[in-house]
Amino acid sequence: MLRFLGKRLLQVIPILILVSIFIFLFVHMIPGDPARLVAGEDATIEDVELVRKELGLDKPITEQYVTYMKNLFRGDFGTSLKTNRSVSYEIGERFMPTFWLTVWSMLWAVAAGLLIGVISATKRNKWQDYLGMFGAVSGLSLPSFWLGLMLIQLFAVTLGWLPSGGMDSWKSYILPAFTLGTGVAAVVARFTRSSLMDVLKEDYIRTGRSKGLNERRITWGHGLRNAMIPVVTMTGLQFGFLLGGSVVIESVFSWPGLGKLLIDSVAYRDYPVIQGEMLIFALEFILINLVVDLLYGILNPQIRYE
Amino acid sequence: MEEKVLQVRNLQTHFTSDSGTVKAVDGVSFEVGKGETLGIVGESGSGKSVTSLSIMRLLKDTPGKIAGGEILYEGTDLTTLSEREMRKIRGNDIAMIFQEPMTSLNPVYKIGRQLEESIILHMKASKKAARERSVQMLKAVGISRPEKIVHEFPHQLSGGMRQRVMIAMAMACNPKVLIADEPTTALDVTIQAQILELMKSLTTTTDTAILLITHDLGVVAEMCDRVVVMYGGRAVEESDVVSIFTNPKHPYTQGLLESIPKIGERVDRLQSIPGNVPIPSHMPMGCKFAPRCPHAMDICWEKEPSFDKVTTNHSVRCWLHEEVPQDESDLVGSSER
Amino acid sequence: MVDLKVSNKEAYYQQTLENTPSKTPFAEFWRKFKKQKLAFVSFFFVVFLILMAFIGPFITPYDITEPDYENVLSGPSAKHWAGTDAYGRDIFSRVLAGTQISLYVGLTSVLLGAIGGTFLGIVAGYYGKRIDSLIMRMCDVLLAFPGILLAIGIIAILGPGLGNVIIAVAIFSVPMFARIVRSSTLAVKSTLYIEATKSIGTRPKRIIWKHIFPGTVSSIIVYFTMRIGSAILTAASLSFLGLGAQPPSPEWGAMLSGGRDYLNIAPHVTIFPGIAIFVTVLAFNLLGDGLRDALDPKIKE
Amino acid sequence: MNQTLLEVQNVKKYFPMPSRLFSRKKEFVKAVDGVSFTVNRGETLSIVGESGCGKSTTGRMIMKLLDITEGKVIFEGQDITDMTDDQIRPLRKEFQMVFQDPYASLNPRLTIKEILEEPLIVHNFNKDNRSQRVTELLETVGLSRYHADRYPHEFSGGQRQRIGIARALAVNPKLIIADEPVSALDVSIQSQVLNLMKDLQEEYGLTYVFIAHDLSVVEHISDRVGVMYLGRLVELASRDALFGKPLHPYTKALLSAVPIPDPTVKRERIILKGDIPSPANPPSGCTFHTRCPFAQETCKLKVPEFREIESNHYVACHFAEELEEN
Repeated sequence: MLRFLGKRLLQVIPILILVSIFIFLFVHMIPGDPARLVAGEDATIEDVELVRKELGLDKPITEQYVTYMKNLFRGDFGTSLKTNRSVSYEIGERFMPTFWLTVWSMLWAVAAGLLIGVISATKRNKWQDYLGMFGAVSGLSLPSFWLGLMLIQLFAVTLGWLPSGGMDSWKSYILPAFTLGTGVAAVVARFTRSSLMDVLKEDYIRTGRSKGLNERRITWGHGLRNAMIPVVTMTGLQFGFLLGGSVVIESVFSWPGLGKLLIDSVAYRDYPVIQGEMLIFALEFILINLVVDLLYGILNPQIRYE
Repeated sequence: MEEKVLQVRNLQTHFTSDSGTVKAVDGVSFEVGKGETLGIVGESGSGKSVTSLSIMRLLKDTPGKIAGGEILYEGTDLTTLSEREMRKIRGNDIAMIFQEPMTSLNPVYKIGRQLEESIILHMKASKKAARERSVQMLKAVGISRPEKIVHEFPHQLSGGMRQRVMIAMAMACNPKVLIADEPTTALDVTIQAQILELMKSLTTTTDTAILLITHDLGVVAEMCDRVVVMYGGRAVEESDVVSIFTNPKHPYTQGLLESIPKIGERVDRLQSIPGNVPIPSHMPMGCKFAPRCPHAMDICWEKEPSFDKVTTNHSVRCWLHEEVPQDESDLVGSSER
Repeated sequence: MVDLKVSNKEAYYQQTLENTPSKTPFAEFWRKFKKQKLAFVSFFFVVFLILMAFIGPFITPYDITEPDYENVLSGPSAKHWAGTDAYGRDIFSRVLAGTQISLYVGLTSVLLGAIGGTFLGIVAGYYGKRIDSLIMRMCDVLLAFPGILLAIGIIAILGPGLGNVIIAVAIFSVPMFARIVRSSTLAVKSTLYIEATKSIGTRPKRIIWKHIFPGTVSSIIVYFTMRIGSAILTAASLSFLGLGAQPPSPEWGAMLSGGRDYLNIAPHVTIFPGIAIFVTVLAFNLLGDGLRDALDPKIKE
Repeated sequence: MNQTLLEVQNVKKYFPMPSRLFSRKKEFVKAVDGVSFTVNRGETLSIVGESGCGKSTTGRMIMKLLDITEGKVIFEGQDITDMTDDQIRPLRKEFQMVFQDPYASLNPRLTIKEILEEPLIVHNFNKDNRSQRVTELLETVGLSRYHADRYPHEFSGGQRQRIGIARALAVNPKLIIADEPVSALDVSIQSQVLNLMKDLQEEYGLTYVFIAHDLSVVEHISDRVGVMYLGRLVELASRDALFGKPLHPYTKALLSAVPIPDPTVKRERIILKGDIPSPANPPSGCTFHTRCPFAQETCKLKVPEFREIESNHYVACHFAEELEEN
């Protein structure tokens, strides 16, 4: 297990370095002169050169990268062009709302997805299965922003039960978390079904039946426990879709999170913020997958007892 | 004659798919007595494994269904039991071990837990008693350090060890019948010898009847008291083991015995049965073996022979050993049309 | 199944040979595919969509850009089947015209991604070793940016617009295809028949084209179909966020975005483009599911 | 003409184990650890052993499907050990392989015709004669030309193995390495394929290296037999010598473990204790000492030499002579 964990950690390091280089180069990939961009359209040539010096853009690119990395480790992500506040402040303020939104979305999506998946797998080719799987493929095909708008129209505007946006109370979480989680619930349901169906074909399931165990014990005890191993890995990858999806959903529900900040920054061409956000999202995603791998190791005794 | 624990009478198991119904098992009958070992031999598609799954009523994951016949366990017809009643029989009265020891144990649970599961279920034992029984069973199947093995996962054991665990698991609740479906096919020869030896010693100490399903005639000769030979879903011959090997009546059994190379017997060329193992969807109407039979007669293509006793101790399904009924002798002529 | 009525060996073997007409893999696929009813219907719907993409813009009942200020935000009626938008433009016409945009974006972006990804995947899987780790690390980096974020990042560099959306979606499809193709390449490469052909002395080029690539095609087709659905969704999302197609383009996501301010008074402005997106994506997903079940049920998403 | 067709000199195959974290020491699975034998023209040499003994790996090294870690493979006087793929390609006409699993060794997406044509294309056979050659091959192995346009899944196991044999025969090889060619087949089909292989050997003067675990099949088909255990040959002799007077305790146990299909024969059998050790961590000295009923102190310490005890009868056992006397 320790070996497994160590190996995974070692694999993450080169990816982190490559990701940081990628993001560092990000600003350099923008067509045009970054210094002019930062200085603004109507800055004089002197101003632009001043900005260039300030940002260190006159130095060789490797040195710029080293400086950039040093700053990163000190938590210095640069300064927002729009608000003139530090990027880490901007991001720090928005991080938690997005974090909680994704966590709640994930929780309900996994719970619902697992339930639907297990029911579909055990009631194979019966109406429960058809209903569950048609629901899942529909969930996969729904444009989330449209679903969000429709839910607002129904629950906030027409019925007035829930707030249409913002983040004021626990009620505010319901609609965005539901919307954001729909796609993931669909994927989890489909994957759980196929994984469990594969497991139920295994020889050890037949062994269980030949021992006289009942179907409930077979499905939940022997089947699901094994089926969960691939489901966990896949769920980790779904976090990516949640983080990405949050950008859209936050825009629909005026959620004060990272996603909305990102869209505003893209509109304003606030590159330091975009750069910082990309880094944070990538870091979070990599970390989550590391945790998922750990969970995978715990669930799979072949890795745990190596 | 001693009491029969398991009697199978005219078993029919059919598989339904969208292209029709296939009679995977069609008219198989046999009996097993206390402490007796009955071998069911056959090649792929002969229906021998389906027969064993039918007895256990484990056809759930297949498109198969028992379509007729009786399976009498100590007088009760298993085909009429509810699923709940059947669960009480499985693992308790009739236990089973399978071909693939590598995949027949659940990879995520420890050996101990998998053994205790059925002991707790059937013997209503406490956890502690079940653990003791597990360790005792592991010791009985020749595993040294059983106290340690109960804490290990299947992937930490070798194939031979896993098959021992499977046997321990099957024998834990003192079943009256043990169905062993190709128990040594996946194992190496020296390990196979160990497992066969173990099974032999278990039957002598426990009086359990064994239904041994295999394709290996060597294993049959070594282990069994009686033998059923299956071909194309039918039982074609049944007798005591010595008669089958020394005086086979059915051309298929004869061909099979002649086609296997035997250690110590040098022949330049092996006899062989021509043709292919039959495909269930392309069975000839009469005797299923007719296309490969060196003695095939017209009647063999017309009508399937019945499974009849030729001596008190020997049954065979073949026209060579049957009087052609008078009134149906027309049929023989009619085939010339 | 009827037992064969034959009277001798020759007749029996003749019958068994005749009763099993040679099944080409395609015939086998078609037989299984036809059984997937939803997928079969979806297949025809997708064909219909493609047809609409070609002729849709020519058969719209109304001009799709000309404002009609006398009919602003009117609900569905016999005259305007799906009502009109804030400029009085006929929504049905615009949705019809938008088919072309969505399919074009979906198909081209995924096609570009599939070509790049398949090439990289086969190279990585077949040659292995350092070229494999190089390609896979590159993919890991791209995939480290979750979901749509990579596309947003690329658009932040290239600027908003539909063409850039295609590039962005294509780039972010490449590593996904590369991974899938690599894993099925590895699966095929480890089969005994590849070893058999190697033992004959077959050259790597022939092995790749004659054995490996055909072996990966089914997973490519399935994934390709599924990706089109999600590419259409991504493109619509980006347009909704104002990063893709710009008004007055009848792109469905952009139409939706334009309608959200009138959600209270004229919900039909958002409802219809949304349904269009949903049904289109659903059709591709169902088709993908059916293809998977008919081609190779073992393929995972 | 030289008697010897193939010479295998002390070949080894070490597979690297996944390296441990923070460990410099590379560990290896010694799948084959020093195997030597020669194969004469027209004979059948069998290599028997249980799973993990390295018999298949040896076959694949001869075929150059695996790199050879150490040692030499000499085919018709040419050292093929270090040849590149391009150098060896023309030579591949001379030695071909038949695989164990007839279901997996044929590409399911190709017709039988395409499968049989492949070796002809690779070795630049005349294009016009190809389909004629395919028909010829099908008939040689007992199939008909009507089978050419069908796909592998339409055939039974025995028929597929015939196709596998036809593919190997396509380029008129001298040597065929058959890796468990009948072990996946039904009993009644095994004898058909074995007879076919014997017929072909006579007709085309083929040489076989027959890799198998089934001793009764091996006795039937071989001229000489080598027994492998944990990556090494433990005994090599003519068939009659090996089956008549086995000298290595492992060979003896192996022979006695085979169930005999005759219920009237009762015999004393040697049951080996324990499992086959892992080749990743083989026992010291004689690798068989952990299971050998006659093991002594020396066996744990010293690797026995593979020596010729009687003419053309090689054994790797310290006490072969003493055991023979008892």
